[in-house]
Amino acid sequence: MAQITLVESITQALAYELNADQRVVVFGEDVGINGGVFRATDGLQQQFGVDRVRDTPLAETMIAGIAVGMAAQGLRPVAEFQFMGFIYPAIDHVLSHAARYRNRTRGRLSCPIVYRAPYGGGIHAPEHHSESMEALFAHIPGLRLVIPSSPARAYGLLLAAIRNPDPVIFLEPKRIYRAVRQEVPDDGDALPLDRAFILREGNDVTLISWGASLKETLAAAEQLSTEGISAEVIDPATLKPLDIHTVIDSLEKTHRCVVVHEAPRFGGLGAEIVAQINEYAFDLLQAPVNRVTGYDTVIPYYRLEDDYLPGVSRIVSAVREVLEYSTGEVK
Amino acid sequence: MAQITLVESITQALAYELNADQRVVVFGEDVGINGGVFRATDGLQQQFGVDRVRDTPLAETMIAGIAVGMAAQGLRPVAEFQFMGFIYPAIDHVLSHAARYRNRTRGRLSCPIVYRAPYGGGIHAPEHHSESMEALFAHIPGLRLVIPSSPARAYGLLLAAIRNPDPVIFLEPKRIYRAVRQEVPDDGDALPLDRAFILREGNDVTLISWGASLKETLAAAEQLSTEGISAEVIDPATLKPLDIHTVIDSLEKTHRCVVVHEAPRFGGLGAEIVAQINEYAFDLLQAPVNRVTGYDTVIPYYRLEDDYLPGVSRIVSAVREVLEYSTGEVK
Amino acid sequence: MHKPRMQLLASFDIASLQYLDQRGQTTQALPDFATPDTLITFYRQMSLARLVDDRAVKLQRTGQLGTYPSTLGQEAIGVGVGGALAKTDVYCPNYRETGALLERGVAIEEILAIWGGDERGQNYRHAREDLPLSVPIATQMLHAAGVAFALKYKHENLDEPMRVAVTSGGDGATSKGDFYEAINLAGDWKLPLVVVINNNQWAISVPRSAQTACKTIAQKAISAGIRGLQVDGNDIIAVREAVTEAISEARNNKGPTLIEAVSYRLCDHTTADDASRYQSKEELQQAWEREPIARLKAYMLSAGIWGDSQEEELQRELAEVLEKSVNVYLNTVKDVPTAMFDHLYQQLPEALLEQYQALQGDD
Amino acid sequence: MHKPRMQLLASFDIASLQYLDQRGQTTQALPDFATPDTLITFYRQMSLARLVDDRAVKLQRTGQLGTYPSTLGQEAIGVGVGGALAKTDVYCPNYRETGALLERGVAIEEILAIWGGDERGQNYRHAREDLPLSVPIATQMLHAAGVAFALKYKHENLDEPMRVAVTSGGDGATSKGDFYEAINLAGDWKLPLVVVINNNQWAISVPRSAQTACKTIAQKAISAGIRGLQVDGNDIIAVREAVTEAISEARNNKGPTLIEAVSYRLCDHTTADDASRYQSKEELQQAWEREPIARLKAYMLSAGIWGDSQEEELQRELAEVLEKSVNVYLNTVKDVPTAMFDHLYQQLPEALLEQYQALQGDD
Ligand SMILES: Cc1ncc(C[n+]2csc(CCOP(=O)(O)OP(=O)(O)O)c2C)c(N)n1
Ligand SMILES: Cc1ncc(C[n+]2csc(CCOP(=O)(O)OP(=O)(O)O)c2C)c(N)n1
Ligand SMILES: [Mg+2]
Ligand SMILES: [Mg+2]
Repeated sequence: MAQITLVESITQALAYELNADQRVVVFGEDVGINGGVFRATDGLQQQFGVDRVRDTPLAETMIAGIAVGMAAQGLRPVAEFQFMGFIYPAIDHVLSHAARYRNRTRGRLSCPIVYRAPYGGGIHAPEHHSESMEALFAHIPGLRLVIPSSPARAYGLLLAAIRNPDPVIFLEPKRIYRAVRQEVPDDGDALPLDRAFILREGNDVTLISWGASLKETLAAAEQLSTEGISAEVIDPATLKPLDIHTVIDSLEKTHRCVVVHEAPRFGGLGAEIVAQINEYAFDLLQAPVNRVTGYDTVIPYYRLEDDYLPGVSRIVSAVREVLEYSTGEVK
Repeated sequence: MAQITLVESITQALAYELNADQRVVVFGEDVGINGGVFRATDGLQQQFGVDRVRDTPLAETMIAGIAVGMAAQGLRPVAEFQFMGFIYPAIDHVLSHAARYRNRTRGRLSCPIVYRAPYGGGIHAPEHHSESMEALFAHIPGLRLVIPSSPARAYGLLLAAIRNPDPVIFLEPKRIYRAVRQEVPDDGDALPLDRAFILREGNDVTLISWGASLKETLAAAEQLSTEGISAEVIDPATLKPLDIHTVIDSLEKTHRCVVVHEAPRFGGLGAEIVAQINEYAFDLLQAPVNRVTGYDTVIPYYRLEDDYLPGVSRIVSAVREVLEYSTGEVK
Repeated sequence: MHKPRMQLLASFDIASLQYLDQRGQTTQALPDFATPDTLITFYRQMSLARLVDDRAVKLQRTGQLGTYPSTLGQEAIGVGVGGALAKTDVYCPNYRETGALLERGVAIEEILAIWGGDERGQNYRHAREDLPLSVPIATQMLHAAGVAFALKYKHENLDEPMRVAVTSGGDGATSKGDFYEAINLAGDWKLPLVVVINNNQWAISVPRSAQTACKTIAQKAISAGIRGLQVDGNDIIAVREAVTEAISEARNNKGPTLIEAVSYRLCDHTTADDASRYQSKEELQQAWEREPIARLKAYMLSAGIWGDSQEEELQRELAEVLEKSVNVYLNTVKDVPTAMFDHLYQQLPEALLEQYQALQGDD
Repeated sequence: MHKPRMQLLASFDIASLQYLDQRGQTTQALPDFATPDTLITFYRQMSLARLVDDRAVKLQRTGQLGTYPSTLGQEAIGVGVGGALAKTDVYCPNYRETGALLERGVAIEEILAIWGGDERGQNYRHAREDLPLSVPIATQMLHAAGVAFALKYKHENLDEPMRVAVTSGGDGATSKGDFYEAINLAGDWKLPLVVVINNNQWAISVPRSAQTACKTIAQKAISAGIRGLQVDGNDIIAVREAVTEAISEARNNKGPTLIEAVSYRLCDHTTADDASRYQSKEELQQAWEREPIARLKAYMLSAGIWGDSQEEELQRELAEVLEKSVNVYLNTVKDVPTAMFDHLYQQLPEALLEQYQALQGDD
């Protein structure tokens, strides 16, 4: 079996589902003959025709809005936003309609939509092409938020997202679109949408991350292991609803935790994870949960972006900090 | 001196600053002759003319976008969104431009804008008129987020917001627009934009809330006091940047904390506050911080909204929980 | 200054349709569908809409209903549009829609439930594929474009008639990007879509003249390369004719049409509004002279197809119909609080179970 | 079927302007400003833009620059528009703007810095009030409307000439709500605004014909009740004339104009694109026949105001200018990391101090 990249596994999943389900329609800017600016839809228009894989005019509010109407009529729209930086005009329709249609009509109509967008920094792109604003969507009731971090998970989670009866924000970490290759059987098997993945087992500290930052998180775990520190690495992947139980289970072993994400810190998803750990595992903790995140600044133009993104050394230091922490006497 | 309501104090602050600074321009839907649907701009067009207090066509993206251009030209735009539920089409311009103009141009241009919107539930309004999505804005770098909870604070904070050289999201808790009256001297004195307010002093537990929920939070504190429980109540008010120090100082006394907000729980601002407490005051805590929030659902149509909003009894129970909590043995 | 020579590329006309003038006199021969029976049905339905509006406002005033947007004066648009669709077509409404919803078979108690703060109102027993009321201005037009795409997509043979989507919005809505993006896409993709603008001259307190420098709203169609026309929105015959024709074009794969129906909001914006703050009394009075129900009645009287006894009989019947529904509405008990979770997702995610139970415990 | 009689409400014409045809022959008498000196300056500036583009693409190919959007083939629009503004007017650009920025006095090294991943490029030494490049499509048009409002607001006497705002965008941008909302407001508020659309026939891989069913983009002006016209965007004389005239109208409080400048993108969308995936070779070849620089040169040669020696001299001079700037660009050291905080707010909020110091420590 050929080994494929993450972006190719997206294409594979789209092709599988376009083939399996006539209701699936893929659309967005340049998804047609051009195959998307990252080639995520490469060849799909040629294979499935312009009715099913369709270029839209340049209008993101429109892309989000028509998906609602299409879904209400029983289609399974898969809408691409070219970059997460251009998804913001879509928020109104996602939040006010896609996420609410089922509830508003008490189940009469629903929105089984997948909104896809490449996200994250680190590819030396122009401004607005490096955003990690997943937390905005995570806060919106009625949505699911999914971020894969490997070709196999991308395939299985995208299939699950398309088949899911409710709207899913599916963010693709473009920095690792082509970072690794894996064998990904095209068997149509979906992954569950509410289970975290344990990417590496360990006993001393729990590292939680998602998307491209897992690359540095796993590298940090590797580096720590050479010092005899055993880190467990968890990829929640389905960030909303969040499977906190897998995290808590891990804390039963490790009692210490670091959350890593590239989005700005303030109000990022790391905060919610820390809050839930506080709620469910307060007594388990032997040190405050540490957050290694993007700074609370705009992600800089590319010459400074490596200074912004959480790197291995920041993660390693954060782990050292939680390991060296010893609870004070104050309590 | 006459006693005025919160919404009247908004009008008073707008009038003060329109008078003091020719650069101030107020605009939005129905802010003119109608004085805004809540009368926050009542009489201002009559007093200052249509050039300075101006009805716009019905387009929120436009309202947000023109403010950027106006500010870049040295004006001090104060833009009103009629309800927070209609602010979403504005997010793109707020996030991609207003919050970034200064940084993008390395200080050459800037966006001293105030984006005002009434927010929150509990007034038996139609759908989309009861939203508390402040967390979306709190996550955006480059913004300030301010939510007043009394006539005097509304006056002082709005003046500060208008005079602030950077963009401010100013959310007005409409449920308490007319809940109380206060003497608010029209002296043009602004309040600082990065200081939390201690609304009630106490020793046993720290309650943190903002906006209309402070009404129930203070009522809960009052009720608890009859049982001999002394609650400190903090209104961060300037939610971004957040003054966590006032919270930590309080925890030095109380060691226990409950955060109350009406927004959905997952990814709400409560999470960030818990995360920062975890980071800065881990050793101070004698119980996990409790969150009393809106549910992770769409705020219901009005017949069920009281079931959704955090009420006094939910707050009181949460306080009891943290007071009764005793740290386990696991650590 | 010397004027440069330019080459003409394209010309566009915008025209307007009317059959009945404001005194109820015909300005041209009526279309075939305007039989006495049809006109009487129009009259009945507009009268019912007016009664429902009137009652809803009273319910609000007495604390039995939330904020309500009356359609007073715009009944010819609601009934004219709503009744033009085939049952199987899909209506994608704005929020000021009482007449249209009645035509679509939505029950009066359902309409009241929506404005009475109960989502169950949107779970129509009939018109199950119609979209719910849309409060965020103009957003429904994009949903309608999506519906129109789906109807075309699911349709096998484009040479045969299609189901169509019809959407509506106010004059204010035509300032919002969603409107333009929707009509542009509809033109581009030749979607079976009809967009009707209820130009009632006001967007809350902002007059039509302050929304746009355009002479007509119909001309905005030109920006999408689609057909655009104006109708007298107080003349239900004109409204029905124009919408029917536009639907027929859409049905036959001839693409979308924008229709501006010119009327007047004879009421406050909603029960939460006080139009006297911004509206001149004379303008309002003049607008009353043009209102659609009296106009049709004048014609029906002059044509000898209506009289006092019929009027009395009708009012009695409608009052009964209304009363029944109002009773159903008033006697509907509040939903259980956990309903706010029951339809959020198709299945309650595990992660929400705790909140669900907490809410249950709260009851 | 019997056609109903309709009343004509309004008529609109859309026309197009050209002075030089694609062989460089005049199609009508040139306007007064088109003196030999001016034409030579046009030629110089367009040639410089082309050189900068060419060099920028090479820098990108060799890893010395990030993604870059060339203006190849569209130099008449950049130079024609950018040079039409008075110094004190405000330009609110799109991102494909090399020619226009040069006209505005932005340094080549500043342009390179922007695409080289350095915000300092947007801190122009000249044109300090011009807006920065705008990447999110069409958003700048709303900013421009805001600028135009401010210029009008700050202007004391509307009977005297005003400063104006000029904004630009692509054909793709005209599908986005921001564009329509901006022109509608500009018409409504009679703002001193000129909107220029660089219709280069493509939005990345999506051809102009797939953006809208409109015959012309100029006709979208009709939806805002403002003037709209098309110009041959490969004819710099036509571009300059039309923009100058529109600016003059705006300056004299006669409101906004939409100008569609028809050209062709002779390059990939950006250096990250491969146009051969979607563009036919013939179409590209034909477009090369119409390109603006050769066209103007043909005219200048035939008019006897240009020759080989001048061409050689010019190329030498431009190469030198370019080289100097490229060196400045290449020798600029990266900013300090903490710069990402320094201009986020006017003053660093206390709450960010810790992060600031952490970043400093990281260096
Ligand atoms: C996006 C959005 N902005 C603001 C509002 C608040 N609002 C409700 S109705 C209305 C005016 C609408 O005017 P128009 O489109 O002419 O419709 P009409 O009410 O006259 O039928 C406004 C501003 C809203 N519902 N949605
Ligand atoms: C809102 C938004 N959506 C998508 C993009 C990605 N994108 C960059 S350029 C472009 C095409 C723009 O086409 P056009 O407006 O014709 O300008 P041109 O590039 O042809 O000059 C797209 C889709 C963007 N920058 N902004
Ligand atoms: Mg209206
Ligand atoms: Mg283009």
